[in-house]
Amino acid sequence: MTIEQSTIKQTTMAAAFIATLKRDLLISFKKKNDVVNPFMFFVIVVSLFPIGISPDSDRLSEIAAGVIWISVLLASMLSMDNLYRSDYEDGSLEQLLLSPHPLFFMVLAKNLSHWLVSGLPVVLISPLLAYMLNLPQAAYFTLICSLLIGTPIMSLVGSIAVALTVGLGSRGLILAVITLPMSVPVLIFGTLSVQASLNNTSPAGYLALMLAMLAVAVSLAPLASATALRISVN
Amino acid sequence: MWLWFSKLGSPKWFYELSGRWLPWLIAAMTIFITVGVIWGLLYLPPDYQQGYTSRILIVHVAVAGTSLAFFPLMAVAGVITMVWRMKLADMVAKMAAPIGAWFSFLTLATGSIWGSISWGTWWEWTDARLVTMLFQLFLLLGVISLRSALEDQDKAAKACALLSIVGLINVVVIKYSVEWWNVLHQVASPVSLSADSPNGPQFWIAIAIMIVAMYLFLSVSLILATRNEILQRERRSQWVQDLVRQS
Amino acid sequence: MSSAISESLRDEPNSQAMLSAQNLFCERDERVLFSELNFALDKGQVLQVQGSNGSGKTTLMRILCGLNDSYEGSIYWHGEKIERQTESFFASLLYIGHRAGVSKVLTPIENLRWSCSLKQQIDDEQILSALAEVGLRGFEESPCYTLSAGQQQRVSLARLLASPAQLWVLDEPFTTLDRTGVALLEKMLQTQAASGGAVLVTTHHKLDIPALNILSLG
Amino acid sequence: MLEAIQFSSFSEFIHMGGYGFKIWSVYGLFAIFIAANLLLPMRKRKQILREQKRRLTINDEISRNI
Repeated sequence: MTIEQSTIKQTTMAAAFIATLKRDLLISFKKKNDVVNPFMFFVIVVSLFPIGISPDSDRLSEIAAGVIWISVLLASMLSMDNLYRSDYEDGSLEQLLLSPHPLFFMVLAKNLSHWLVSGLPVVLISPLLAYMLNLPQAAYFTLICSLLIGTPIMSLVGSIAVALTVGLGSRGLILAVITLPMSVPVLIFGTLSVQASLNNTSPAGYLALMLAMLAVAVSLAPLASATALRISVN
Repeated sequence: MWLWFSKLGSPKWFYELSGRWLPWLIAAMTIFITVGVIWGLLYLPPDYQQGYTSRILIVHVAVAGTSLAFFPLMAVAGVITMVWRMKLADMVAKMAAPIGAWFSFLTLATGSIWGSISWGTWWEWTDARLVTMLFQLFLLLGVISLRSALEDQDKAAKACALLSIVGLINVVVIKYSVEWWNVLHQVASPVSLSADSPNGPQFWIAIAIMIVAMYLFLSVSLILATRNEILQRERRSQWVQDLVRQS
Repeated sequence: MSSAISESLRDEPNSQAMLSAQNLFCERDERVLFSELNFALDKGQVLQVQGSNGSGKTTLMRILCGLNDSYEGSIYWHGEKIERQTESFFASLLYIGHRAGVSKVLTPIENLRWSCSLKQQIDDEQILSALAEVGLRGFEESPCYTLSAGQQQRVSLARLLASPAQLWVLDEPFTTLDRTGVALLEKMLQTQAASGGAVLVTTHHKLDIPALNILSLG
Repeated sequence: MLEAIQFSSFSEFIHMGGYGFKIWSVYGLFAIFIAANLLLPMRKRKQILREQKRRLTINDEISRNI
């Protein structure tokens, strides 16, 4: 047996992408805590607001969209920490970096899997919480749409900060300090779109803007995450 | 070749060049600050609308305008660090972040003092500029805390370079989204910090002088800090040791 | 500072050699780890990197497989700089570091399915036979946290068998292995060399391999 | 030059149309800001030089004794 390049059947990029996605989903499925805890955190934080502010349904309906958006933000940041850390600790990240396929797509696969297990469930439960916060019916659809577009942006942007801090022994709150200011634009347009449908104007403009932001994030953020990972593993 | 040049040549070259320039820069800075402050305090006529508060504005606008330079500066230094691995660029970026935080903080402080007179409140969420400045301060603090968290100097240099580039994009996006956000929250918009209100040419000359003064001050403080950083990082090199012996 | 295997490399990259390094220089925390390091590694060779603790063995390994880029000098893969052909270089490289690259929550077979398919197409048969060869028959479906450190190391060794690669870069692969594991790995190194591959390995272990070259650091 | 000064008396200059305290505190902050960013690096420079000089003399002595 001789080892020549021609005898080795290389995987296609798509196959490597799918393998990484499958693996991450499998790990999330096996480590249920990492998935369930951020979700529970989200539900609990949202239910604390009425207690802290006021049970008055009119006031709640005013702040509902903002409360849900900020809680989503915090929950997504919390779940983010696991994105690369265990891979870094067990050495899988090195294997990922040594893949012959562009790291961009491998990072994208990991971000996608992270969003599927942490972003999507939050989006799906949000109508229930919106009901509990007395958000007017007219805004439900917009809220879900804006969350559907906004949560992947947060995953993609947060991934950069996680990648930068993955090698740190004591990350503490540094992740929050870096990520939270970055999510201001998403928060603004997310809440503005809900506000628009509450005012009976069309939220389409904001959602389109958010879609544009998502497009930019998908094309640039994995590049930054990949660079950050190479720096951190260096 | 390039690597060798940037690694060994640059800090020394910068140190010597900046040593020659520093007296002139300090002299120019002193003149501009003195002229600007005296002009502002003594000669600036009270604005018919804003009264004496234009004296605050000249400081505030100059500091604010200068603090906008920090993220572009750090991002450019970051690109140089990542592409050409020039150590000097990283030293400049490292020292720029805290100075930038100072600038942003002073912008916020003077802005809110101005606001307390003109708006009757110390903080106004409807002013896009102050809100943007607040988030710029947060982003700068993020860069600083990332720098202090990473122990490996090389890693810290690259990580902060990347974060500065991402941060620059973010500041720009935040600026536009906050402006948009304000336009749409049709709160009775207070007098903005811009040139809406009629001010005489005296005011604009004062602001121009102060802006030049602040950029000079930025360069002087950045050069001073960078020279310290060079002395520390290059302490093993022969020229720094000679310099220390002579001192 | 360090012994060079092939002094003739100094001027021109050896296009015959599979992997060669020229004038490598690396400094870490203001301490020079190595400078003017030259060596060449050819088909059928095993190169053992030796050196005391902290002499930069791990750093060298990470530099050579492209994980660390804070070095000066040039590294050539088949006579061409590695930066210019990372894809084909990574495709023909297998690296095992201090950390095995094995996720603890996954089973050995799930781990290998992923890590092998980053590089090449592979089916479960190949994975199963590789796992059997490293002595993990019966453990294929148990999560890796139930395995011992040595067994986890064997999972990552199975990767070497399941997906053939021209170059193996192994950083202290013997540390957690028991005696049969050591013998197994030595045999694997020999087979790799005999079949036209090459191995870079750091270890304090005395290797009993005919095609062995030694590079000493520090 | 003197005619152009906007104040007729010193107390009016301090008072600044009732906003004296706020305006002066802006200039005070400004002064502190400038002084801090110039003096702190200068002090640090002295500190660095002193420390490095001490280290160098220790090193020199060690090498002389050898």
